[in-house]
Amino acid sequence: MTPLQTCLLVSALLFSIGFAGAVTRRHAILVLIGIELMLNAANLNLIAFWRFSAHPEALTGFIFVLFSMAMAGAEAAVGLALIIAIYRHKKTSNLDEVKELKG
Amino acid sequence: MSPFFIITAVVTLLGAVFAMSLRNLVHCALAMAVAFSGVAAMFLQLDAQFAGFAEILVYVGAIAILIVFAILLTRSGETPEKSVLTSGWWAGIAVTAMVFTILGWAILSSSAVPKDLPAAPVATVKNIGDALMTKYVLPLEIIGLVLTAAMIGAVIIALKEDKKDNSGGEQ
Amino acid sequence: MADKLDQIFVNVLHWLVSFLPEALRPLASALVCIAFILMVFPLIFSLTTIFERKGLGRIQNRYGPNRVGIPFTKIRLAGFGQFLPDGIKMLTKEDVVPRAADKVVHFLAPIVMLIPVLLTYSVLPFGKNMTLADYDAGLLFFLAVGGAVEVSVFMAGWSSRNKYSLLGAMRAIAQMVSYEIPLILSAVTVVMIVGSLNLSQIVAHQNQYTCGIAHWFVFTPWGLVGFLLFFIASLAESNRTPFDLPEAESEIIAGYFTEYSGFKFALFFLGEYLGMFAIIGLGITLFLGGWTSPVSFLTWIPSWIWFLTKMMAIVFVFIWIRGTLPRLRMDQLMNLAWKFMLPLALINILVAGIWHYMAADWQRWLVCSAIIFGAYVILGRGLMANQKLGLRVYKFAE
Amino acid sequence: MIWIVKNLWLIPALPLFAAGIIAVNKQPARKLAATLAIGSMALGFLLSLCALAATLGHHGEGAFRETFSFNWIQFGGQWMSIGWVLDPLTAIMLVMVTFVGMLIFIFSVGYMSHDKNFMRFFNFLALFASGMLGVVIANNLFLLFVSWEIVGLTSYLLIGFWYHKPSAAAAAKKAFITTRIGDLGLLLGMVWLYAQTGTLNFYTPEHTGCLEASALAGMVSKTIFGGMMVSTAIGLLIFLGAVGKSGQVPLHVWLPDAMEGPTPVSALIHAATMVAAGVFLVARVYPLMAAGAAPVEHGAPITTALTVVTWVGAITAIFAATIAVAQNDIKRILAYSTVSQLGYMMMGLGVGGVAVGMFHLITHAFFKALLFLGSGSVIHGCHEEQDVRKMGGLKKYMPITFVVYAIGMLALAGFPLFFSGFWSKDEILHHASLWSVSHVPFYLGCCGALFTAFYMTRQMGLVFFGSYRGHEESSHSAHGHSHSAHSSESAHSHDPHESPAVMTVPLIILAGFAILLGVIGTPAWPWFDAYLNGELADLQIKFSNLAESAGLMGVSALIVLTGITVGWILYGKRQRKTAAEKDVLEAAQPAIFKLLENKYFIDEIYEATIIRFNAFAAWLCDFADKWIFGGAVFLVKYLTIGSSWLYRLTDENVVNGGFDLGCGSIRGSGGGLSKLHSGRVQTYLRIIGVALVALIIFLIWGRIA
Repeated sequence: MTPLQTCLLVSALLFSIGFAGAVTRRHAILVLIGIELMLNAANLNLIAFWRFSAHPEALTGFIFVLFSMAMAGAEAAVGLALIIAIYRHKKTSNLDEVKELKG
Repeated sequence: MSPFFIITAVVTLLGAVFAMSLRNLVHCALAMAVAFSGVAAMFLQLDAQFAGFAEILVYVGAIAILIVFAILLTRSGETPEKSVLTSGWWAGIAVTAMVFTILGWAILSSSAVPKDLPAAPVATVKNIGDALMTKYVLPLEIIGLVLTAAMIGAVIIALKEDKKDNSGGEQ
Repeated sequence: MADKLDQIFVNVLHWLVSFLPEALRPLASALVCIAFILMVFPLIFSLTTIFERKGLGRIQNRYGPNRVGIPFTKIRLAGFGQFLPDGIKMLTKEDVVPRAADKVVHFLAPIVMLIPVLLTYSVLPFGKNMTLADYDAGLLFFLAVGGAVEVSVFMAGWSSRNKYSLLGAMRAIAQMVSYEIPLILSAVTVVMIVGSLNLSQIVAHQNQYTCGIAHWFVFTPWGLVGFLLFFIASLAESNRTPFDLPEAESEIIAGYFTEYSGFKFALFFLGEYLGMFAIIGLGITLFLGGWTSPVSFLTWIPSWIWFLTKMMAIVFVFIWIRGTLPRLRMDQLMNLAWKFMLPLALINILVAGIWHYMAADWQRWLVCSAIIFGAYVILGRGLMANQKLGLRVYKFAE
Repeated sequence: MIWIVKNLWLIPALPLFAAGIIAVNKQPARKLAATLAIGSMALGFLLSLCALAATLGHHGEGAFRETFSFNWIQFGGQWMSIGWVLDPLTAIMLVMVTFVGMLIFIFSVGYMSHDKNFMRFFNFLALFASGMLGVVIANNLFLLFVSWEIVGLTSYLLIGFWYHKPSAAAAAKKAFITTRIGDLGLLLGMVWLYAQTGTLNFYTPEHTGCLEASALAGMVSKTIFGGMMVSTAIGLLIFLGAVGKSGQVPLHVWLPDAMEGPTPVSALIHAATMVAAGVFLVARVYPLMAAGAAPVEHGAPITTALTVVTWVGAITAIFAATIAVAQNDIKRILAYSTVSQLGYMMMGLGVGGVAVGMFHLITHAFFKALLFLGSGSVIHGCHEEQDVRKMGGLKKYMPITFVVYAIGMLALAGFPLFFSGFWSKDEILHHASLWSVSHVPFYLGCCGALFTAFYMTRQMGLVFFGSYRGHEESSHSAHGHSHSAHSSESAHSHDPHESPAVMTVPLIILAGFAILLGVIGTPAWPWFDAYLNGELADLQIKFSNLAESAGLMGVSALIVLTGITVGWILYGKRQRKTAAEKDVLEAAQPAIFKLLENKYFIDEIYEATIIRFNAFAAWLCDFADKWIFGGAVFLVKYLTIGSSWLYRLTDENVVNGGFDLGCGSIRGSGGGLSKLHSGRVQTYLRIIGVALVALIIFLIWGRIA
């Protein structure tokens, strides 16, 4: 296994763990945590590809990570605000009970 | 792969597993902080110093705290007695297994992976700043706008909206 | 000779390391440095506690500790021997853990507190060539790692299962998050001018002299404002009076470490003081020229002495403020951070930009000072607008 | 470059700023408005004196001329530049406009003191001054045109200043529309000139301006239909603008009506400056008018354009002078006199060149401003009475006004030797007599001079001599005629009164100039002529010149004296008894008097021809609009209604049925699909996971395949 593949495998594992949490856990905040883990896995991927690419001086993957972090910050802020708003409305943050948009 | 990398990878993955599996939400959040620190350490190993520090600043310093606050605000800091899993959790596990299998297979079977390790790239702060201010200045501005919009949106969403409570002395 | 004295620690380190094989040298020198930091700064901490008690005593018209000296002799050392019995007492006390507490988190909290604080010391330049880890993004490292302290505060507060602790923790986190923003923004001005996040370079940039006066950033309009903002924010970051709401022993009984005792409390105490020293060190590095001398004819004094002198001077100011100012209310605290310091810091960034791009003559002094002064007046009025300031009326005291 | 050239723009800019500040100020701020306006004019006057000094101090080849231009806006690939020029013509006009303007502003403070729209008045006046000075300094036909239109606008605003009077509103409209006809010609000329020369700058330092030799040569060499030179055609189009502005026949009709405005306006705009702008324009583009002429040894060159100018001027001069004889409104008499004198100026330009016309313009500006302000003083003193038949004997009540008015009258009539009007008019007649094309203009001019002397004497006799005839009228209409302005005075006294010092002092100053100005242009010492032509170096008093023109001067003096004598006999010695009495001439020759009183029925002829044609065309358009286009629209409307009815039938019965069927089935299937939409986030997340797996398989598979 090359170093890049190791990194990618770790990242895939991290992604899968985050995904598993996001789809199996009941609490909205945990889903959010899972999503953050998946984002981090993606960041790790990007950094690994940047590190092992032929032209790392272009900094593309690196800058991509910075932007993705900023997006993650925005996403977390809005997501948590939504969770708090939902909690205030329905007095729960259990996602099994939040299904207003049922068709 | 250096032993340091393996250690950090293991710490990261363990933190992630705990973050996703512990019953108490606060413990989950703290485990998540550990996982993020591990990711930051991996960034450092991959010569991405700036990204590593930014990771700590953003995830451990900000997002973890934010999540902790949200946990307390939604009064879910106590360990729940009931099940913590959704009704269809087994389907989720199955899908996760599929996802990991396919990802692992794709990574291992890929032929487009360079065999030799290139020299450590230089990502000094000056280079990053130059790139951000020249080539990537438009995305940077847009991200600034997005962050501002997100901040305002979050504040508005989280504001108390019922007007009946306004007369009370609640601060 | 002066140079020798200046570089004495560096030379000692080289001498020590030179006994080892080549491959181990970096690791060994790092270990020696870490050991050194772990020795020196706790010592300074313990002396500072006495210093603070004595200083507060003087301010409050008391003596403060003045008894303990060298045992079995008549030498009293003006009470500076007090720290040793204090430390022994603290470390040997019973470690009480509440039954309802979350034991693991409760145990981990002081450790998590101390680690990031100690990590921040790795990037501070204590003297010429005396930086443990000369990172390219040193300032970012400092701020990132410093931010992790909040996690430990939360851990301590939440795991104690005590409403005072939790309240104190929430207050502390809110305060730290709020004041971190003006802190970082005021540091950004320095980064803009120097063009680097490397703390050694920031110091080197200030190590020049015109007419015998050093180029410290505090001697410029934006630098002065940046330093004052940084100073206020660092008071808040280290939970010192008048921003000591999280600890407020009279309201919430020492806040998040209410339920800590003995060794763990000592660790918290140590962590808090070390955090204060670190952030003062950062302030010195950014605005007060780090280890440089203020005037060119004093450059013969070793750089590390300068650093420690400046640090202790500011610690003294901290103590002085603690003895002088009352505690703020929560709303005052937040208003100050968000409505005054944040806009002023943003305007200060603008001013630093103007400073950078204007020609170096008296006009830029005038323009920059005018903008800052105008902003200060307007923001100050805005802050004072809704507050009816006047003599306090004691309704029930009479 | 002299500093004044660079800063010449300040002269129009000062009144402009004054106007702006007055406009944005809070309303009752009379002192501020008056101070600003007068102050700006005084400053402008000082600057103008500097400019004059700069041109006077010039000793060199040809006339002093410095320009300052800069690029203003871009049209396609070309830059339109604007700028200003300082030469003797500009300088003398600047001094005249600012000085007369300043005096009239001061006069207005007294005259308008009771008007509640005092600030608006001064705002417009200052704006006017700015426009007029812009016209004067412009080195560019475009800038000149813009300023010209500002002047036209302010003229409109000021004529209609008392817009609540229907006659004033109508007069304003008339003035605006009539001058617009002339301006159209000016605009066409301007465009054509630009097309021909590629520039509108008059003069440039590189001698590439449109009035300079190279451009003129190009225009002379080209001809249009009938062998007419392009320069002539352009000159005539520009002259059309001058005709409109200067009230020349046949576009003179607006000027007498413009007397509906306040008297200072009449004095400033419609006597001294604006109407002279037409003359100034012709003087400015004189090189264009004179282009292509064979050199002559004496007087003006002879070209088609200048011939037209001469004829129009001569006809206007006699035409208006005869009308003035039969008018009864004091301001109307002066208005026709102005038209007539403008005709003289045009004639002077045509036969004698720039200096001759401009000399009369300057002298006329002073004495006509004097006369108008004097008439304003009279009107003010007689409680807003304008009919000369109801005045009389004012010599006794208003001694200062009488003296200065008499000076103005003598200057206008051209009383020999002592008054400026004599010298300037004599110079015109002198040149007209030497004109080689025809002698008719000379005779017309002489007749005009006779009439001028006559009607001015008539006016003097009616207004100042005899006894006051205003009582009989006011005794029975005192209530209807009471003015708020005079309500504070004793109610029983309706005697005329002398005006305050703020009004009489400007009159006295103007009177001084009306006498003295003649000195600079006598044949014995033709300083003005030389100054404008840039021959300042060798000036000495040459009595030989005087002797040369002595014969003509004698004839001219004789004509004037005849006119005055006849006038005195008919109106001075023998005073009318009542206001209602018939005029002497009317009694003698009722038909001719009627013709003259009604201004040769020009307005009526216009009414009958142009306006009726216009009305017919308007009616035709209205008809076409109503029936032809309207009919088409109605047709379309009914067609639309019919077809929409058809569509409705189809829609209701055919389409809707089909859609109802379709909707039912879609609703059924949608209900089935909505089962999938459980509202649970995590279900969706799972589906996304499956989709991710499918996507990766697809991608890799596709790659392998």
